Amino acid sequence: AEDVIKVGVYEPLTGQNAFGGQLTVEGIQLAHEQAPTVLGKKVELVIVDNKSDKVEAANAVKRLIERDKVVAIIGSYGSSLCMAGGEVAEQYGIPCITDSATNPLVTQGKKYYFRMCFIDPFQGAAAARYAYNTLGVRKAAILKDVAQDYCVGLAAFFKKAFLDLGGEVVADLNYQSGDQDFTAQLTEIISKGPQLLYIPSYFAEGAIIMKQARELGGKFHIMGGDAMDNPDMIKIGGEAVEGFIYTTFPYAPEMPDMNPIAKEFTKAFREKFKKEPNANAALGYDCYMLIVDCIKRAGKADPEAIREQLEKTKDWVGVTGSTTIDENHNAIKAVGIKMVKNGQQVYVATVPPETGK
Amino acid sequence: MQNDSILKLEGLTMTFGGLTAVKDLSINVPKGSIVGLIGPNGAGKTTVFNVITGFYEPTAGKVLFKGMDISGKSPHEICSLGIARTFQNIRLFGNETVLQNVMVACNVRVPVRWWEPPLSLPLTRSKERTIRSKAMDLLKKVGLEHLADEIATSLPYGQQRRLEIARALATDPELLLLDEPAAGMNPKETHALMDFIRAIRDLFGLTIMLIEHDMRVVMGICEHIWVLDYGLLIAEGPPSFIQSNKRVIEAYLGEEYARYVDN
Amino acid sequence: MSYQMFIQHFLNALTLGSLYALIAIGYSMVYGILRLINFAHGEIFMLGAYFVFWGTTLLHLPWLIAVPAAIVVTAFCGVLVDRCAYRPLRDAPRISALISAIGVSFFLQNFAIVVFSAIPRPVYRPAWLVTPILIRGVHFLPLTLVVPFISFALMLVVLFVVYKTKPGLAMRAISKDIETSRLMGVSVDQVIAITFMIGSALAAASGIMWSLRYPQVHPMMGMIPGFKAFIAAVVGGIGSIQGAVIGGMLLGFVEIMIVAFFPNLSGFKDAFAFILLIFLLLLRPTGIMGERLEEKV
Amino acid sequence: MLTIKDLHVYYGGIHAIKGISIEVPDGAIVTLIGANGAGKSSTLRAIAGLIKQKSGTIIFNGEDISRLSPEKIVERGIVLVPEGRRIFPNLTVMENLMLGAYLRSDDEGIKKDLEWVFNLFPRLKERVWQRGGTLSGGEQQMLALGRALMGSPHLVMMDEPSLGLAPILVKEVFDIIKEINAQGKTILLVEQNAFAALNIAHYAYVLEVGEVVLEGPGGELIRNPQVREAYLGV
Amino acid sequence: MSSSRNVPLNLLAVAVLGLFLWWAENSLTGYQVQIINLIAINTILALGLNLIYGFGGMFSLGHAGFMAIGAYTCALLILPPLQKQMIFILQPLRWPFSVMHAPFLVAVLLGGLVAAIFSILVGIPILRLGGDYLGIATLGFAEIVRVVANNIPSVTNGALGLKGIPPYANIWWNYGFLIIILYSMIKLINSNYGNVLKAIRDDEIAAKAMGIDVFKYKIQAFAMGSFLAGLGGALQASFITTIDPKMYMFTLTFNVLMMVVAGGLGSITGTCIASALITVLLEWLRIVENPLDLGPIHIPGIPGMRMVIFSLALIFIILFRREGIMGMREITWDGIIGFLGRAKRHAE
Ligand SMILES: Nc1ncnc2c1ncn2[C@@H]1O[C@H](COP(=O)(O)OP(=O)(O)OP(=O)(O)O)[C@@H](O)[C@H]1O
Ligand SMILES: Nc1ncnc2c1ncn2[C@@H]1O[C@H](COP(=O)(O)OP(=O)(O)OP(=O)(O)O)[C@@H](O)[C@H]1O
Ligand SMILES: CC(C)C[C@H](N)C(=O)O
Ligand SMILES: [Mg+2]
Ligand SMILES: [Mg+2]
Repeated sequence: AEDVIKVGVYEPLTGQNAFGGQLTVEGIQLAHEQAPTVLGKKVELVIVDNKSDKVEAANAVKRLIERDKVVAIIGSYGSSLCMAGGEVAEQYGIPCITDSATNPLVTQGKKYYFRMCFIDPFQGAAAARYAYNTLGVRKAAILKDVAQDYCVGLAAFFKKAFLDLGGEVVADLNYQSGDQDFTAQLTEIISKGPQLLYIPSYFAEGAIIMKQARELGGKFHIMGGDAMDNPDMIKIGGEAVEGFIYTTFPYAPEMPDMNPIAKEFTKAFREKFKKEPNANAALGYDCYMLIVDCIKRAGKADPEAIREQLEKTKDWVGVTGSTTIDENHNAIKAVGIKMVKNGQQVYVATVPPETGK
Repeated sequence: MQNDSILKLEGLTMTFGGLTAVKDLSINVPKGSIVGLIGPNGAGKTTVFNVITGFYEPTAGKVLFKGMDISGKSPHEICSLGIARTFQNIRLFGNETVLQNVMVACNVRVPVRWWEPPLSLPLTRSKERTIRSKAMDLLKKVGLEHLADEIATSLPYGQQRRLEIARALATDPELLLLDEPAAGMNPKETHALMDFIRAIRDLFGLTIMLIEHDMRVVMGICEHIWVLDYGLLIAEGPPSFIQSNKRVIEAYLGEEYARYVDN
Repeated sequence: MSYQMFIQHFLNALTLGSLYALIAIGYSMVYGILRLINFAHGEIFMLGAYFVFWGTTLLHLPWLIAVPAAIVVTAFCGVLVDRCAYRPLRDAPRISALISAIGVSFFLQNFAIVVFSAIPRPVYRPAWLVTPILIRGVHFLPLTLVVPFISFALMLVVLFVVYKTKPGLAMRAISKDIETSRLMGVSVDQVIAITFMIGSALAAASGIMWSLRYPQVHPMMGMIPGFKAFIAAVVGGIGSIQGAVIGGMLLGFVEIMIVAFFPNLSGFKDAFAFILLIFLLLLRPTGIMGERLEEKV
Repeated sequence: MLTIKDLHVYYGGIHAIKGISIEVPDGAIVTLIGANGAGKSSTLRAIAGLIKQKSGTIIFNGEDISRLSPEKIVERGIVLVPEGRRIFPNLTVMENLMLGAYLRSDDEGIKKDLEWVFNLFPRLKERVWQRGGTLSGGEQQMLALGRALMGSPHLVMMDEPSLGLAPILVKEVFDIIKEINAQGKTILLVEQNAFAALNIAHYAYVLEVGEVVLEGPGGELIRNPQVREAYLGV
Repeated sequence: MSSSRNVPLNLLAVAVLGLFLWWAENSLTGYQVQIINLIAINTILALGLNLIYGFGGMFSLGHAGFMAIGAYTCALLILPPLQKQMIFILQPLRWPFSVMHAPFLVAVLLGGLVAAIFSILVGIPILRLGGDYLGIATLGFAEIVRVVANNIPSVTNGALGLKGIPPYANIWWNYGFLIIILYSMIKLINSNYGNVLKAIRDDEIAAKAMGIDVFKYKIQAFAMGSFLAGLGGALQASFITTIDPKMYMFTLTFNVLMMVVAGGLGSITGTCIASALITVLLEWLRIVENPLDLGPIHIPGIPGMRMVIFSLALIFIILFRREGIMGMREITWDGIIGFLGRAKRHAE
């Protein structure tokens, strides 16, 4: 049908990254509900699962483009999936925007790939700065999942920034995805006496790490990254995550001085899904809204035009704050810093984009 | 023994953990003869075959084949030197056809290398033809050619035994070891088998050594017999001697048998 | 390495090892009887943990009731799996049953994703099991001591069942020759159902223990522990209950001690563990306690 | 005691048994002889419930048992001593024997039968703790027989009990069969050693490619020239 | 033998396939072409495993490891130097790897070759293990490969993986390789070499007694199968254009194993059918995850449903065709012609 504009979504709804994909899709669906039409035409969402698998991700994108003839694509949670999908999108010239893939490689050298979030070097640096300046940490330890590109990347950027600031990394240990027992690494780390443990993990593993760290008597600060931003992190971690600090996307349902769009989003999300939104849902929401905005600005639902408009995005205001797409297609965005206090995630600070660089 | 010896066991001993299955066995098999190895169950007969064919390495002693010490060699090397065997429990290649079973055994003389078939060189094709016709030929000799394309295990028992022998013959052996070839056959089939064994000996100029519990076979075709009991050689000699040997009757044949023979 | 640290590592390894051992016992038991690598064991393990989760959150059962209830329900699930996916393949080639097991494993995983959602859930832990204890600089949980104890006790129970009871006798007979077992009057399907019941109960028990130690449940939770415990069971000599315990312990200790002694190689941990296990297999081709399957010619 | 009428058995497309009718009277030794592949084992396996017949009836003590599962048939009092002994190699001699008595719960009776079996086979008594797999062929055969007797059967079916045994043992096995029969058990025997089998049988059937071609009292068949020619090799 | 008839028939079949591919490339959507390509790659992978397990009787679960080796080898050989510089953002690529380069054909073959070399190195010690123990050892090897790939970022870029691999592997390459492999494998299996392999599978002891150097043949079959795994992995890498160690989890091996067993162990045509079937089924089942609008009724898409149905389908296949679709049989020209003849007679 001519009067339908199709927007594709490929997210991990099953497999290892399913928890993030599902939340993101909920945000996208909410946005679609609120803005179901553009230029007088109906927007149709085509959501496909990429199973957290690269081959599937490439297939999914190809299918969206070929079969469903989408004009733009949102996705995916997880940088490696974006890299697989990105190659295909590039080949066909269909613009993509990822909600939360923070690895620099996702958009590197790509004409059609964009992101709604900041990149890991910036996030890592922000974390290092916060640790060094605000917490006064001089000795840090790192524990990372060596099989996750995200974890490896973020850890490396944090380490570099922290060393540059003059700090010392006393231990840099690894585990593998799927491991649940971190006691050996933690025992070793505790023996090195760091003031901070940096864990660029996904939230479920992160919560377990913290739990084990505390059970083993670890008394240091613990910091993490955007992948920890999930309401279930506290549920799983319980008391052990008290005081945990992490860098994330600049949105939280309990954030002070929220912009009106964010307020509106928070309310609508709670109503629709009967639960708390998180930053992934917010980013998914923003991605959809930005694409609709680009179509509006372009005046037509043409992939090339959408791409041009995406590139021109400047100071576009969404749930996650003001967004400007830079020349590398990354969003210039603030980093939010959250802390767990009394079993609540509290938004403690925003690191504006300029100081991050 | 006037003929040259083809196989010689010298002081052969085989132990499994604490169990001595064969003890200090020395025998000498003349070329071109049909000889038998008998003894009670568990006496160590199959073990002797397994040692000769390289499945077990003897604990002590030597196996000399045509004067060459072959103890410690692996089964496939021993086969290529010219010793073939059949098994007590038939061991055919169950999913292959009768013809393929025999063709596999031709491989030891006319090997096809892994890179040959894909290249499909004329030389390879002629090799394959040679193998096929040799296998067919053997099947004809054992009277199984009409069953060439049947799956081996679908044959009746007696024919499976024949096929096992045909397969062994395909390796061009000089010495053929048969482990209970008549087991599970009725007297009539057993008779046919005896004729068959004699016939292939003459046709292929073989030496044949067999293990058998059916005394009609053993006494009927063996020229020389060795009797094992608990791994020890308790008697050897021509059938007539063995039949009346007291120790053999006691340990193996039983009084009843002796009486039966006397009648 | 200081003496406290070593003790600390030792206790860590003991807990992890006995958890692996617990899972491995279930694997080995089913394998020992059926020669079937029950790839769905890890998923049954996951179900067990989930049932406790639902029991305590949805039905508000007290934990001490939810646990046995979950074990019973899981055991039933195991029997159901056998009935639907394995029994029809009893006299099929072994690999067919194996593929069926892989299918069941995929099915349960994805079924759990559809029904339970993929989001990890927190697990209730009774305080008396998880209040950290500090003695001479060594930290541990009561759980750390409870788990090895339970593993050991369950090993004895299984050994008793298999070696000292009539169904156990039938199980050992079935493991060698199903047809002749039938000729003895053994109702094979029933005995195998019992085997699966016990095996699944063991999986549930280990799933519950696992989720106490690593307090979350999610649909994929059985995959990696199941995989590793399976390897442990094989190295121990699959089919041997004692071997499973030894293999599980060994794997736990290797994993922890490699990190403890060579922290820089922590990323290679699994690689070293596997290399060691392969070496062990080369030394003992049928596992540490496995019976020699050498074929008599 | 056992009446088989018009039994047909197929293996996939192969028609292995083509309408066999057999009668086993109470207390008798009945034997089936025939060439390889004649269908002797298949008949026994069909009676034991291991393979399902296509058509025909098997009546045991007035009950049609042709649709029962093997374990139910054992319960009725029919046991099979299978071709090739099929000892459980991982179980001890004692455990093998106990498995024979799997369906029984009369401890007294089991004990009595155990003694009887040990009387028949003193060798087994010496080796109660030895694993079945390590026994010699003859000992395994004794164990297989003993195991069957432990089920307190009415009818014992034996498939080639003398296969692969030394002559001295062959005789022993036939003696034991006679003795078991003398103790009141009915016996259905399949043998390649036709001479010995016919010698002890009260009645015999000759099978050829799935059909009964000849029947009569054992002593009579031994003298039958056709049988002598075809199966006794004289 | 009717080889004089089969040669033209084979050529005809290849020509028909060629025409079909040409038509597909020009008329079908890229998504459909993608699936057609995946079928070729999956078939190559499955043929490799079938050679090892179905024909050689070695229960190997190491396929993913050999695929990874082939994929990394090929990728490092065809990645343009500039791309290499760009993606190794954490640690620079180590020397010989940073400059080595090869044309696609050579790179793919080397991918297979390196996998084969590794398979011989590990095969020599572990092929002595039997049955399930061999399965575990090979599974362990595959996991070792993956762990190592994660931990040597200066060669593999660690978990970040390689991206921007040139997409040379198009329909012509994939099917070109497939045809050559199919041809060679059919020749091999139908030769006496194939008979020997199958004999070893059926009864190793008897094979030894027939003068066959069982170990040598096993190593050869293992290496050839691993070569195909490496080659398939190389094609896949170029086809997907990005790889990382996570792709080569043990579940990947299970997927290939599934195709082999569903098709029939020891059946080449079975493997082809099953690979195509499973690849298509997996894609086709996506419809169950799409929301469905049936007039007033709106059925929301259920994520995960696809794999639920897929696994059920797999179980059903195996329950109803326990030896796989083809068992050990093959579809041959003789069979087809015979069947057509019978059908015709039947119709008359
Ligand atoms: N691989 C082995 N391991 C342990 N013991 C063995 C092995 N092979 C044979 N034996 C033992 O060695 C002894 C001799 O066995 P063998 O098979 O040679 O007997 P046999 O004379 O062939 O008997 P039969 O006539 O019953 O076949 C037996 O006690 C047997 O159990
Ligand atoms: N499992 C099977 N599958 C296919 N055919 C079989 C099977 N078992 C037996 N047959 C066939 O059925 C027929 C009868 O076989 P059966 O085993 O009953 O013969 P038998 O008289 O016991 O012979 P033997 O003296 O060799 O034991 C034979 O033609 C045999 O090939
Ligand atoms: C965990 C996530 C939100 C995604 C992560 N930032 C990535 O790049 O993979
Ligand atoms: Mg023997
Ligand atoms: Mg029979």
